Amino acid sequence: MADQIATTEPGTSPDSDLQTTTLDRVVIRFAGDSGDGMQVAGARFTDASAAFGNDLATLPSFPAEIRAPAGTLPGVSSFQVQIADFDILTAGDAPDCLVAMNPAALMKNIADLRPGGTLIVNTEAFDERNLAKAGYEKNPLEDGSLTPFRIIEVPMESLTKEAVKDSGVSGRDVLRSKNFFALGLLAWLFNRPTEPTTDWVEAKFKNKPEVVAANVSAFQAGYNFGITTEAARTTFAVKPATLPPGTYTNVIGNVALAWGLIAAAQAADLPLFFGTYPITPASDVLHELSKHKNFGIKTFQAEDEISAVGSAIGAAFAGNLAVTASSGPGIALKSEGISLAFQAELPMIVLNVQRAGPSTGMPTKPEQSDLLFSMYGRHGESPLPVVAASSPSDAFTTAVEAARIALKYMTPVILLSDNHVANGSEPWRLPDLADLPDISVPFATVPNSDSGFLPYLRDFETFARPWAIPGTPGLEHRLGGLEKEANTGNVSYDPANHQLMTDSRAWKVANIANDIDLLEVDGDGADLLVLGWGSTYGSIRAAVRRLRRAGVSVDQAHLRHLNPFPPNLGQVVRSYEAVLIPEMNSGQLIRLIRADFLVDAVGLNKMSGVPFHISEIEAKVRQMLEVPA
Amino acid sequence: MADQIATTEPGTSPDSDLQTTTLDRVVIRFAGDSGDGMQVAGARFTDASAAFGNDLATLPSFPAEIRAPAGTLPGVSSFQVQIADFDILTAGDAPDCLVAMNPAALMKNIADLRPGGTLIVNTEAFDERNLAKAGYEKNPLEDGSLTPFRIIEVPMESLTKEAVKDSGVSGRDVLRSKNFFALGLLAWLFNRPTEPTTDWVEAKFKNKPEVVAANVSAFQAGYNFGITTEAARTTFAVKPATLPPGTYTNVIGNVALAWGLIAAAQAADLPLFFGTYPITPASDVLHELSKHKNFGIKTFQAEDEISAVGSAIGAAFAGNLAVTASSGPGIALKSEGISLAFQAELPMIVLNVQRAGPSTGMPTKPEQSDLLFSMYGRHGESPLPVVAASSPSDAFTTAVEAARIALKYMTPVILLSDNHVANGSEPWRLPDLADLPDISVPFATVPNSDSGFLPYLRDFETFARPWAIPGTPGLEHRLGGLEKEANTGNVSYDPANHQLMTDSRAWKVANIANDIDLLEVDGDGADLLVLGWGSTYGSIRAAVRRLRRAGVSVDQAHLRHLNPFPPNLGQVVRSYEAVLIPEMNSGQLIRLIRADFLVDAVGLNKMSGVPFHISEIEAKVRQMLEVPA
Amino acid sequence: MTTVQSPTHTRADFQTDQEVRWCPGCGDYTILASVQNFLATLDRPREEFVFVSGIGCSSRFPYYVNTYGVHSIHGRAPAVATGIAATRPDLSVWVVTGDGDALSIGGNHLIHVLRRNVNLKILLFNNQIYGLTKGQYSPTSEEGKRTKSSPAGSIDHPFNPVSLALGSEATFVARTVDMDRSHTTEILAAAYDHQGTAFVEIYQNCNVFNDKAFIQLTGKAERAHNRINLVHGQPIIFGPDNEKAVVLEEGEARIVDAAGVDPGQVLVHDETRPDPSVAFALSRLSHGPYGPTPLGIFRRVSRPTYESLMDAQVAAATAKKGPGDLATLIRSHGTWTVSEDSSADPAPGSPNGSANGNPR
Amino acid sequence: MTTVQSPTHTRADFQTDQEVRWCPGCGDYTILASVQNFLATLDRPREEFVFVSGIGCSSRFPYYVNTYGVHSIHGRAPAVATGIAATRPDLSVWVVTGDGDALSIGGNHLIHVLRRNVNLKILLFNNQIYGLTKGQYSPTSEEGKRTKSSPAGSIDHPFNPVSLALGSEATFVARTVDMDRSHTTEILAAAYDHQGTAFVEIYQNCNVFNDKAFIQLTGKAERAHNRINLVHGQPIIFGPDNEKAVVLEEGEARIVDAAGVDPGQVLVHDETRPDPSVAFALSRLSHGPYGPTPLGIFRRVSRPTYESLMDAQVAAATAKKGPGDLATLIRSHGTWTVSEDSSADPAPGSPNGSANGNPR
Ligand SMILES: Cc1ncc(C[n+]2csc(CCOP(=O)(O)OP(=O)(O)O)c2C)c(N)n1
Ligand SMILES: Cc1ncc(C[n+]2csc(CCOP(=O)(O)OP(=O)(O)O)c2C)c(N)n1
Ligand code: SF4
Ligand code: SF4
Ligand SMILES: [Mg+2]
Ligand SMILES: [Mg+2]
Repeated sequence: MADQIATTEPGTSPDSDLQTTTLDRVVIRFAGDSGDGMQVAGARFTDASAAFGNDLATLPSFPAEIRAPAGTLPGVSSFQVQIADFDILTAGDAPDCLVAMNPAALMKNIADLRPGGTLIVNTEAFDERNLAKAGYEKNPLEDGSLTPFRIIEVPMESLTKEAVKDSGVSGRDVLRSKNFFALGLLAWLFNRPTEPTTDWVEAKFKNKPEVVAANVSAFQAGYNFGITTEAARTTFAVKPATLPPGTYTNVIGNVALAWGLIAAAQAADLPLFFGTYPITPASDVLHELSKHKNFGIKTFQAEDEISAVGSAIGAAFAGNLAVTASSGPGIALKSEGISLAFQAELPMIVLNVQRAGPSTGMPTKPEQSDLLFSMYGRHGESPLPVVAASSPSDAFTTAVEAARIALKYMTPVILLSDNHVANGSEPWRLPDLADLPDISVPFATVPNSDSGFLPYLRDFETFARPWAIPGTPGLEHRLGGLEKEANTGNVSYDPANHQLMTDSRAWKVANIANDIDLLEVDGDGADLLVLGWGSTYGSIRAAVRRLRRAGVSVDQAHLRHLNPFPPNLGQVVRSYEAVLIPEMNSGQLIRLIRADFLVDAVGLNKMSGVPFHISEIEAKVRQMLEVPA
Repeated sequence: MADQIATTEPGTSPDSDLQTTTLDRVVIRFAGDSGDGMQVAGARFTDASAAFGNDLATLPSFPAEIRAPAGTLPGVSSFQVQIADFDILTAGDAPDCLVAMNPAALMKNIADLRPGGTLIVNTEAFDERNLAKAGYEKNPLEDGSLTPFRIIEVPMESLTKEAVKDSGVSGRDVLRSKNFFALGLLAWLFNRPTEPTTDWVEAKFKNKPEVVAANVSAFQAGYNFGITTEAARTTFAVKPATLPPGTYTNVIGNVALAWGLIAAAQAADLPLFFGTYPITPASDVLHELSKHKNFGIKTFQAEDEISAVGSAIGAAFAGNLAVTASSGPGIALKSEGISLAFQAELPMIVLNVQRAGPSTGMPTKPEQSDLLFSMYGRHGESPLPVVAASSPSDAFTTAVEAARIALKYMTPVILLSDNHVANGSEPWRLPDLADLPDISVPFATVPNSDSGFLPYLRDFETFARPWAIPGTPGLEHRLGGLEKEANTGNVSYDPANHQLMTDSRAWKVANIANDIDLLEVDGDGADLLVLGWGSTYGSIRAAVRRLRRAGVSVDQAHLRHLNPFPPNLGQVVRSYEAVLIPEMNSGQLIRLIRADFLVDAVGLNKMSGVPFHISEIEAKVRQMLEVPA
Repeated sequence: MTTVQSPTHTRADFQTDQEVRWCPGCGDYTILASVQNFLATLDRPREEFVFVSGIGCSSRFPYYVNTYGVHSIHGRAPAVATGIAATRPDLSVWVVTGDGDALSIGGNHLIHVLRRNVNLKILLFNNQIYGLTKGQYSPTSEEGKRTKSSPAGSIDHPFNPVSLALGSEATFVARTVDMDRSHTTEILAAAYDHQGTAFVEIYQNCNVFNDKAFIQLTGKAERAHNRINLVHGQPIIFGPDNEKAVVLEEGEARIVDAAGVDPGQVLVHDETRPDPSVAFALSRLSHGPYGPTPLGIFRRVSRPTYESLMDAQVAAATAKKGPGDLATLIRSHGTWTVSEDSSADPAPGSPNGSANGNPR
Repeated sequence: MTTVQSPTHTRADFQTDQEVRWCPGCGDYTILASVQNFLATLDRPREEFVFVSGIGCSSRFPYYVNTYGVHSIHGRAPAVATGIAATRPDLSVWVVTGDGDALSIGGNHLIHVLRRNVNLKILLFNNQIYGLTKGQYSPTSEEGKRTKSSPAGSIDHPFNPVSLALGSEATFVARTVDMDRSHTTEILAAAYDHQGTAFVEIYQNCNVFNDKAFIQLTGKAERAHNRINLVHGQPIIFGPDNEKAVVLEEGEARIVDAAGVDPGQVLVHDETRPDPSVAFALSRLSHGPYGPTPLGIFRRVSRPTYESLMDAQVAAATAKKGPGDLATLIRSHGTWTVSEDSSADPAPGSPNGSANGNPR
């Protein structure tokens, strides 16, 4: 694999010529039937590596929403993880090691395995039926098509059966432990600690001792299978990464986002209301929040997205930190409601976990194609602040920032994530919660003018209107979607007033630019800037690093705030000879940049539902700079 | 009024020194309570002038949706008409003559009356109560505040009562004829023919002879009041306009649009299905179409907009010319459905009669603020063709064009109108229906490949997929919102396929540029181009004319196609030193122009719910060219 | 607006400075007066009331009531009100809506709020027409009705709002009519007292686009013949001389001559039956205000409110796990520490670590 | 796909080349087989069928039926199907939907299509869970149900789909269960024969997220005790030895010991009653498949279909005014002619010229 560093020493054990190769990083992919527990295996391998101190990044890939029949290609589920002894940013391009639990998994993934990579197959799954289901004419284990790889063939099913026979589990449950057998084998092959996995099993299934027994024995059996059969002539080691000191956890994007909302509510000293309707890939935020009612969280599973956004508007009026979440199709349904929240100038977070569109599209695949929709997806002039999370852990921070803006400026804020951020995971250095900003805003408690309470009397600095909640004596007022008279908030059809209010609302949002961080550019004045937003961060960063290591000078900047832009963005983009904007869409940020700054930026666009490979960005930069690899 | 041409001759009648001033054009505004029948009065005056051969343009202004109590300011309804002896394009800026039926009407409109203009007031409405309701401290008829105007004071109510006493109408119905009294007086003052009005009354109320009698007598009484009292020392005449020869009708935008849809269905040889949910200002299209079921039209008043667009999708699949219509809030609700139609590649027209937003906004006021919403108001990458009507009669033509594109390219098309186009009227030279383009497309009847019917096998030229409707043997197929495999249309999650389909859909729409007229520029290579779209046409055109008459050279172009743009647009805008884009929004077309062509166009933006005044555009151009008035 | 709250109110306390903008003669004025007067009788501070509406003539209501209010978007008032009521049980939340707003575009939210039993008082002003948009037929317009959008007559079979509400698991369902202010007030009081969603259909005259639609129930001559008053615990009899009675036959409610049946057979109204079947049967006595039509409370039963159940879960979770601690939460998936010398020191296994684990 | 239509079909004719992608053991397979087999018994060409669905596991259905089909968007199938059925009465249009698709997000379209009586056959696969999104509670999930989104139990009181349909003026309402294919087929046949909207609730087992939800009606041991078969014209009795009977008491349907009542008292089922009250009462016998639950046709009455009324209006208008003539239409608001010498020659007055006239 491109510029991977390997050092090999003789094995330590006297009665074996086993060697251990130490790598700076390695990419492993677990692939099997959705029934084979590959997500669990991957997550366990990840946690073990995290506990061991590696840096890592993961990329799970689920089958489409519908569960496909066992053994078929659409049924294949996989989980890729990259572990390293330095801070990496993506789950890697091509795997060094592939675990294929059945022919379909092999068929679907083998093309990605790098030549010379290690392939672990569950031989017993390679029978007539499964081969047919996967579309194999001949058995690849026999037709020599796999010679470019180091194959480890394992009769995983009988070995697992054997291993768990005394555990107490029986029937079709027995084979459920297959994934732990595979995991054990990989723990041996990559010299992973075993405790994190066994501990997890014990904690997770504490009420099912037989399951604990089965999984642990399968895990051990896999580990021992490696030792006893010396399944491979070399095992691999990846040293702990030298990450900045701190306490780390391995966090998934949707979970980090849920936690960020909880943190924001605490930082705002407000109760959290989450009104939503389930949709892939946003549902897990609901699932996570509904587990934590002891934080005083109220989750409302509405009858549809229109009700969800409506309930959030009501909750905002009533004095909650109101959040509504969905993905493309559901956000479309919320459009009219968001427009009301904008007109009523109520604080609210609208979370859009983007998936591949249009229409139902490819619900389990990531895409960044809702940026312009976030900017302009409402009738009338209704500009909204838009922020985007760039990685799983960044979702925590971005959620707090979204809440800060919503509350301080009394406006709905669109918070963009995507399937890649939402389901990916990475080590997260836990923040010192004491550093959380105080984002609380005082409710209005007394009239703000001699003529009583003026619900649309704007704050001199922020242009925000006061937030007076029901139950407050003397501040009774009515909000609504009809145009409001400045200050009084009464219905008004006065032409000058409509102009004034339109301008005020626009100005309020534009002015937020003065209250956000300047865009930081990483670099030293190269000729080319790679500008990104959202989940492309990892790929872009890694590509830039790789280019620099290769002596190619290139600068990088990544946007968290899409509207308004950081105030220095124009000056930044104008200061480069060339600006490259990689996006997982057909070119959306680039249209904003061109319209705002008349800069002839270049796009690198991908609409395949698969995140950028580092190499794709690297190649584009090289092409633009005319420096061949 | 600015460059109005007047010639005065002595009156003809021996026993009177009455003079007649002939004007090239005059602007008249009828203003009264919503109960006073001002819309009818205005419409009658308009039709009489049309029949007389003047060119004209009208601008009705209704009170907000809610009917306000009689005599109050919000209750005021007005109708402005400009008549001329040449082809004018707007209802004019400031009226030369104002009819005020009550104090509220006076209060709300007097500021617009040009100094020296004629003011006709119904004195009997100026009592304590009404003055108070209108917010007058003193009676303006007595405090001299009206001296700048030529006032004609008329005790309209008693005169009307007197006039209709033998008609048979009684009670509060009597005063309903007030508006015809006023109309009669104006007919005299502006030397209008009386037959069109009396004919209309007779036709309209043929089953209510007493109403005919009342209205006709009131009308005559008003006319005679002018003669006998010589209410003004001069009357005014406006000669017939020298319009191109042909048969004309005075058409309202929403009606022309409905007729355009009927014409399109005939030109496509398809049944017309119109699925909608009432909303101002789009409802009148439903009202008009539902009157003409004998054209085989099926109108469906759905339970909401989501059902409306859904029904249109079903009707399109079933083989109809399917149309769904709404205004901003309703279009927002249709967004998810439109995205399905886009993904399913079904032909459909989505009519958006824009109103002032955001949210409920100002439903009875015009605005152009849904352009970017039309472009980007859907999740995922879902570009749609967008066309816009620029005047009431143009709505007919644009509707046919929208249908042509939808059917030929198998795509939903967004058809933009607005309150100004929809409720305004203008003389329309009736087209020769034989000239209607044949926009019919053949349904698929036989399989298009050896492997059977491929619903997504694209036409080589248009990239359109075939349209096979239920009932056709052997072409059974399934459409849906999940990503489709090229050709087969089966569900596909294949990365390369998603890229291909995304590109194909985008290319299909972009390619329409080669099938639309080039943008025509009116001018002779001036330094400045005024570029517009939609209902601003009249104001821009008039301003450009006025500037040219004043010796200022300026070019003009107006867009019907907003997506894709005419292929020569880039070259056109790049060829000017300055490009001015007036829009009734905060700058939407201009963002598209800047992003596409990196041209530093300048915007003139108005968000007051009132159309541009000619003078506003004129002033902006003068400022840009630095030629003071 | 800062007037100190007096223990008891007058109607004026619930009026705003906004000019009321309905057509002269509109039934909405009457209902507004009934509601304002009723609110004034409650010894409850103004700021504890919230009126939420959608879009329509009726939905202008909140602008005229000097409490907190939201004039939301078309059909969505129940959703907005749910967000308020669910998070603020201390408030009295009212929904004002129309037949188009509640039953056409808003139908889904209505049926769901009814089944959830959110503590809302829903006043549905049913004028059997779209008033605000100037006169199209609505889901309660009679078949064959000629309107702007149905010049040849409506072909839609209308809803019976009471039947629909009962089919949606409503716990409180009533019907009244604008002109009868004392009856309206009775119903408002009962709705206010009800714990849960109270659904009140109010027949309201639109004198501009659907005048006299309810004449059978409001006309001097007609009303005595057509008003079937439902009174809890009372036999259901009506008519100028109580000559008509309602009985249950074969599981259906039927109108008979009182004389023809022995008094014991006459159906005695019981709003509190757990089974809604009889209430439903009563709702089928009429399918609109065209003949004998029941007015009053069809059903009034108790079921826990949505917000009480929501609060109970929060309380239970807190009792069980203690108030949430963020620092603990973010460590709950297992942690490890990287110290200065950057050697990793593994933490104990991480329970609950498979947020994207295998669903089987 | 170009096979020539044989007068009668086999199931295979209605299968597509698409691999069926439900979880092994899912009840959807059984229903698919029942439907395909039923279609094959009809002597009707494939191309005259259209299957329209929303989103959900159940909504994948159209991909597996070799007819015309639309896999639309979540909850909107009734709307899409209305556009098809209303304009193409020659087709047989079916809607396949789930408890979330039809009753949660799609509730509004469902109740309106039922009242309009559009000629659609609606198959609601009720598995009391959101299957496709991996197991959240649905509007038919029982209170207290623990799911991903309700770890402490659902607090929503569920709908009774049959009650809701009856409250929505449905003309045909039935319930069956996936496992009983012959009963399912009977119901499908009746639905197919019905002119208008046929609403069929099909209890469907989701063995992954809500396994055994219907065991009371499908389990060998349980079903005899809990299946109440509604058969037109038959007394409603059930139980292993027909020891249970349904009677009407005080307007409510109640279960009693057959022995305890004389046979004449037992309710004889009549699907055709114009008044839906008894059908509604029967729907209240159970509030989910937890005990004795009626299966069969609750209501089957005739009312003109929406499309027949629509066509009638078109026909009437054409008969009255003759087929529309565009040239006449665009001249209908009055015209005038400008001739070469540009003198205007007025046309007779323009009737109908006040499209924006005064509404009073
Ligand atoms: C999304 C949306 N669709 C349509 C409308 C237009 N609209 C406003 S009110 C209304 C119906 C009003 O009827 P109803 O609810 O019965 O109230 P009423 O005016 O009769 O009191 C309609 C169709 C709108 N404002 N928003
Ligand atoms: C607008 C929109 N919101 C949400 C979703 C996500 N979603 C898809 S199916 C579904 C519910 C499925 O439940 P049900 O209708 O009962 O069908 P089942 O899978 O149980 O057969 C949801 C919430 C979506 N696809 N579109
Ligand atoms: S239109 Fe009807 S409902 Fe609306 S205000 Fe006027 S009378 Fe009342
Ligand atoms: S999730 Fe449930 S409903 Fe969906 S396919 Fe699997 S078993 Fe069937
Ligand atoms: Mg109404
Ligand atoms: Mg379900």
